[in-house]
Amino acid sequence: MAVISYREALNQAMREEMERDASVFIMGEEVGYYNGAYKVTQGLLQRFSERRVVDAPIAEMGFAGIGVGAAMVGLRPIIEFMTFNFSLVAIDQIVNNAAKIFQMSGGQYNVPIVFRGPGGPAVQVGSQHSQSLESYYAHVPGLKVVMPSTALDAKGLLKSAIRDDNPVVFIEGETLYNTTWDVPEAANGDGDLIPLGVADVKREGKDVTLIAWSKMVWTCLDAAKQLAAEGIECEVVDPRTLRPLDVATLAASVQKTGRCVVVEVGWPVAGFGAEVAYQMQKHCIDALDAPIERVTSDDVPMPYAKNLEDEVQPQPKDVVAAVKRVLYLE
Amino acid sequence: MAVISYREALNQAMREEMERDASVFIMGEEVGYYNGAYKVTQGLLQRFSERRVVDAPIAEMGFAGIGVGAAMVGLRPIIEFMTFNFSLVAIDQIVNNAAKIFQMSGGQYNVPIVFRGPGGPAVQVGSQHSQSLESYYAHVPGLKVVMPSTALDAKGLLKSAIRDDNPVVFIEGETLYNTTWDVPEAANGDGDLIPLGVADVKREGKDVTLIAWSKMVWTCLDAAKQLAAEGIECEVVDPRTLRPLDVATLAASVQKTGRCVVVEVGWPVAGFGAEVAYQMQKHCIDALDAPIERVTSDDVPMPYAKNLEDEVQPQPKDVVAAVKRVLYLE
Amino acid sequence: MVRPVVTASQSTPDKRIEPDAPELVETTSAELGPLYRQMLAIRRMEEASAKAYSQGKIGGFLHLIIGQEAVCVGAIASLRPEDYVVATYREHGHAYAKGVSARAIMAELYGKKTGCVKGLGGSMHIFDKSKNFLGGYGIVGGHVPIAAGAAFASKYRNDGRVTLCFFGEGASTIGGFAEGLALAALWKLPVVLICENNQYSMGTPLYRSLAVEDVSLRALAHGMPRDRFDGDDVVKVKRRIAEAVERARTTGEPTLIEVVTYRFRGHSMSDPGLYRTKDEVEEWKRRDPLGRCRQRLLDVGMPEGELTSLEDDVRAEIEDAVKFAEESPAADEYLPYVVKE
Amino acid sequence: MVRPVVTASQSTPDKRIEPDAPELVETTSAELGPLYRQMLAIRRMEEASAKAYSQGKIGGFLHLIIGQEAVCVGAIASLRPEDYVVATYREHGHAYAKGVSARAIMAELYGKKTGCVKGLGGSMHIFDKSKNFLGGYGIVGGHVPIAAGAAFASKYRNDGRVTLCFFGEGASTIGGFAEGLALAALWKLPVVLICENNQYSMGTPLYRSLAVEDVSLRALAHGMPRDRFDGDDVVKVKRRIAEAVERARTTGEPTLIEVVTYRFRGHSMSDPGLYRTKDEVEEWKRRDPLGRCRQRLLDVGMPEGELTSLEDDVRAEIEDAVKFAEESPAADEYLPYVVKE
Ligand SMILES: Cc1ncc(C[n+]2csc(CCOP(=O)(O)OP(=O)(O)O)c2C)c(N)n1
Ligand SMILES: Cc1ncc(C[n+]2csc(CCOP(=O)(O)OP(=O)(O)O)c2C)c(N)n1
Ligand SMILES: [Mg+2]
Ligand SMILES: [Mg+2]
Repeated sequence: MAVISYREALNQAMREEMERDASVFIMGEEVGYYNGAYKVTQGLLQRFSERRVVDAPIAEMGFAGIGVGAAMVGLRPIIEFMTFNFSLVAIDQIVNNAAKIFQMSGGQYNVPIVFRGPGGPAVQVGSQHSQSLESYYAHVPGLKVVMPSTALDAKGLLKSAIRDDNPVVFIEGETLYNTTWDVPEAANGDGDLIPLGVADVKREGKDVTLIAWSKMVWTCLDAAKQLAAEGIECEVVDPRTLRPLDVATLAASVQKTGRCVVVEVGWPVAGFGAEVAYQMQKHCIDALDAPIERVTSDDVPMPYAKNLEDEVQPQPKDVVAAVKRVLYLE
Repeated sequence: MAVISYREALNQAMREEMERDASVFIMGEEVGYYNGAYKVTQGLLQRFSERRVVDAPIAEMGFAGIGVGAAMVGLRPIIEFMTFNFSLVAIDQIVNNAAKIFQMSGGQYNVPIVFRGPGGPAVQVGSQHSQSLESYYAHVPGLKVVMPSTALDAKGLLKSAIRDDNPVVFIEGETLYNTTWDVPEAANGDGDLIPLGVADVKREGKDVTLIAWSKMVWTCLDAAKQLAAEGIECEVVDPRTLRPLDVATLAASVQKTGRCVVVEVGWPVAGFGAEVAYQMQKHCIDALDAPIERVTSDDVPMPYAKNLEDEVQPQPKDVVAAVKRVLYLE
Repeated sequence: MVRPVVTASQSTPDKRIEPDAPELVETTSAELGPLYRQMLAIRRMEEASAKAYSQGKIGGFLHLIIGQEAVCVGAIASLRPEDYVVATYREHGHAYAKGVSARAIMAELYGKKTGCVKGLGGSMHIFDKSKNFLGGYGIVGGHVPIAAGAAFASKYRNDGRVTLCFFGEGASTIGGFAEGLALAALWKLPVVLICENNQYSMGTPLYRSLAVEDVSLRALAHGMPRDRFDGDDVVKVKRRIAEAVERARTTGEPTLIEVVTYRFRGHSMSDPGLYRTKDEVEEWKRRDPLGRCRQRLLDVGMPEGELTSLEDDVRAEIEDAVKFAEESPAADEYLPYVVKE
Repeated sequence: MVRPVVTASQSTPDKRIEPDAPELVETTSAELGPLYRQMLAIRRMEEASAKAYSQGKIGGFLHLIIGQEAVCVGAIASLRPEDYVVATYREHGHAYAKGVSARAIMAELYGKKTGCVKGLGGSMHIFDKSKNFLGGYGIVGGHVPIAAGAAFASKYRNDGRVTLCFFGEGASTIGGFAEGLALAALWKLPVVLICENNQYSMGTPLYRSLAVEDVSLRALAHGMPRDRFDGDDVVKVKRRIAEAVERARTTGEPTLIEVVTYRFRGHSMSDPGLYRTKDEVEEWKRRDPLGRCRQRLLDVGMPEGELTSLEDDVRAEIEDAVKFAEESPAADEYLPYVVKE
């Protein structure tokens, strides 16, 4: 067992896939000489040279599109957005090109590309730099969307994403890079692969199911610990991949516990949590002992001041309160 | 009573607001000399001159941003996207600027702007030109989102949108322009205003509530007619404004009927219908006699061939089937 | 309302290729014959699709390239089969010139299973991997970075391929074009960006959409070679673009080329084109690249009989394509093409 | 790794203003004194915020403008109060120069209720409507169209106002800039686009992000006047930008101006700036616009004593601003600023 950080896990995943497959390259702002704005690509330029680790000017639409074109003719680009906030200037390339070319070409051209980078709220960077856009990507047929919460998942899922023959939007938790997790020494280079589309039970419990991804998994684990002290056992289920969503694993847990709280750090209206809640009500209506609750950030652009920023985002206490509501404990 | 088309209704709304307020102007591709790609701005250039009806080059990000800047200093721009498919290259201006400037400026600068144009599937134009992006805009705090289904609503809501002090995303049904509806002669220029955020019951019924907006209202009315022949009375409720959503009116109907089908032409995953379904389960759980059903387009990019295109989109028969499912009739 | 367009450009000490002398470019019937054949086939194919459209057999948007055939044919004639082409929604001609069969194109327009993309893409999205035709795209400017990406891959692999990217002058104001241009220049990607300046962006004449009528000037700010010429003469187009292709192939340097041309029809089938005077259209029709090419063929010695049989051959090919499209089965599946399993 | 940047630009027969003679621009202490005062206040304010940041009193990203003060101060000195300014995330200096108080800025950085945007925006989003400061923006290039929009409104109303828009050289590759530029040129909007070329975009030196080092060349392709000069001398900046402001005010014509400058600190407080050699930074520090300005003031006859009292005055102003920020109540509401009721 090795303990590695989420950042190292991502770095290893890219490094190992680049060793394995000469068609994999990385492109993005500051990924090379600067070693990445968040140091996720640390050391890759030295290892793989400028040819495969490409510092791009500020032109997200342009370099996202370059990735799509290169992928069509057989390369396997990893496009880093410095943060996913900046993916909005490139979203047309993702939604209208990357996601649709396989269909528009009648199955002739597939687009094996990974768009990755940090997403979700950061700390005190204001509303333009602090938002969760996963529901945008999860909405689009033709894409896969991955949001790992732990170092182990980050590594195994990023490797699978790079090997996937389709465009994958891989959103890293901007505040998770320093978190650590046990990662088993893999028997071989593929031993640590985690397939896309498979949820993971991060904590077992019998009383209520908490469904959360990325940073909110940690918030739920915190809340679960507090609740355990009161004798309430939460099951924390992490879909890991939002699209395709592993409805079966999620529903199995809800069927077992009869209660469900969906926790997300994004905005509430038409957030991905609405989809999860809908799927759970649809598949588990007979098992549900209470309406599904959602805990989300407030329906506001992110304020700058730290106190307000904390107030806006779901905290363990908000999860605890929601759990008590679905248990009719208050 | 006058019978006017949806297209005329929109045209009248803009004309009347431009007469009323010299700070209102229109900008977009082909809105002037060409009278609009869909002829919605017919005659406005002649009436108001090039100063107020501005033909823009193909630069959506640029002219959307120009609208935002002009709105900050007190003009009231109406930005036409030739279709909302092209809003994806401008979405950063809408999400990161228009929606957030009021907040980022601590309430100093509001942005009274309307982004309008046709959205939703058109006919046989392929996947890049045929998609429903309302859930993207409805997701964002700071925006209002309007999707009228009838000429009457189109006129009254567009006038309200133009007068609103906030950014409004106003998505017209691309296939509704020729539809007609009775429009009462207004007592005065404001008599036909319809406030944003108020749903409308398009058909009364006691057995099941159909919630739908834009073109799908018509699909539901068709289905309701067929079902009426079988003795099933559907209530068709049109939120008209997706954000803010009139949950009270929707929930009142569901509470009355005990059954709910949400019908949308967009993609299923994290579509706005998921949000509606969540709200209805939350507010009406005790009244619900069956799980909420959603009818959506298939989870695919829109194909070109007419037969496939029809197969992909919700048809009255799909609504009929869903209604029967929530009535446990099959 | 319409200002003359082909003017002497600003002369600048940049890498612009000097305008050629007014004389005709030398050619032979061996060179010109196949080019004429392609142009004629495209013209006939476009006419046949217009007819089918008005009969309701083709739906959606149909953008015809009639009048501009010399550009795609001349340009693509300078390529090797392994080179890539990326185009817009007005791409039937480009696809045909790159080797996509009239049958596959026509069946696609009809929305048939036998179409080159199985009826899923339609007029705006013709793709053919076997011909390295990377597709037609509907979002203005969005395909320029894709073309740069194919060129990036060629540079990455050092495979000597060149990518041609076509777009209209109306695309020159959008960010996708600007970013693709900037990146191609910075990284020296082997791509030739070809602006088909047909002087209208839908109903908007270029003097209302561009501050400067010379689109090729954009290259200046990026230290990129550029060229600009009129596109009536298919041989000239071929020669001039071949220079840029050669430069891309040997040095990796991209070029921005503007070819001034004119579309004879409306923007798409649903556009009556009321924004242009009849006189203007007629004047351009007198310079019809197809007519000029035919005359030239006779001038360089192709016997009248050979020409007629070539024309019969084209007619048969297009008739066959229409028949094939008509008789093909309807498109019938879409699910397998959402994600690749 | 770093190539020299201020080179003679390509000479082109366009509307470029010729480089000025090497002599100093004439000035008086009456003109220069207030400019120096502003520059100094900005320097001290930035230093104070750096200190507070390292004490954990300011969070998030903090981008300092130390080294570049002559640009914002000189440029904005050419404006009238009713003119608009639009800036990036590196905008404290621009805000101050436009009249926003150090108190309001510092309290905002502290996330306090008394900040100019009530603690909602922070360092990257300073706004002040009463000063016509249209804000600092965090998405590179996205604010350029906004500036064009304010200028559009001035043209619409014929109110004679001019808008200044600031951005870095790194922004010159993004679509938002390209589109804003194209529309400003086409519609002749009274905006002056000022590229603060500090030669780095985060850690990337410009020769790795731009194919051509002269950003002002972009204007060429749009027939737009342009200018390019180094920004060490605040009076020169003021004079040269005043020409463009005057042109915008009287003819409506926009101008693209590139001012070559240098930031002494990292990109933001979290950037150690390892991509530059110490020598390079030291060399630029010898040209510190603040030091030059102070020397110049003495040269043009400001008595040493007057200068010292001005400096004391600035120190007191910034100390007061810090105290004000420290003692202000925390930000406490956000809901009223989502939509305007
Ligand atoms: C981003 C975007 N905006 C608008 C449109 C609608 N549109 C399609 S073609 C066109 C005109 C394009 O003109 P030009 O680039 O000159 O090409 P041409 O059609 O003349 O070949 C417009 C505005 C679009 N497809 N994409
Ligand atoms: C669209 C976008 N992409 C990336 C970023 C991240 N980013 C912030 S500042 C910056 C560098 C900008 O350099 P430049 O324009 O030269 O301005 P400077 O910081 O030097 O003043 C980058 C890449 C961003 N804010 N927006
Ligand atoms: Mg054109
Ligand atoms: Mg810079």
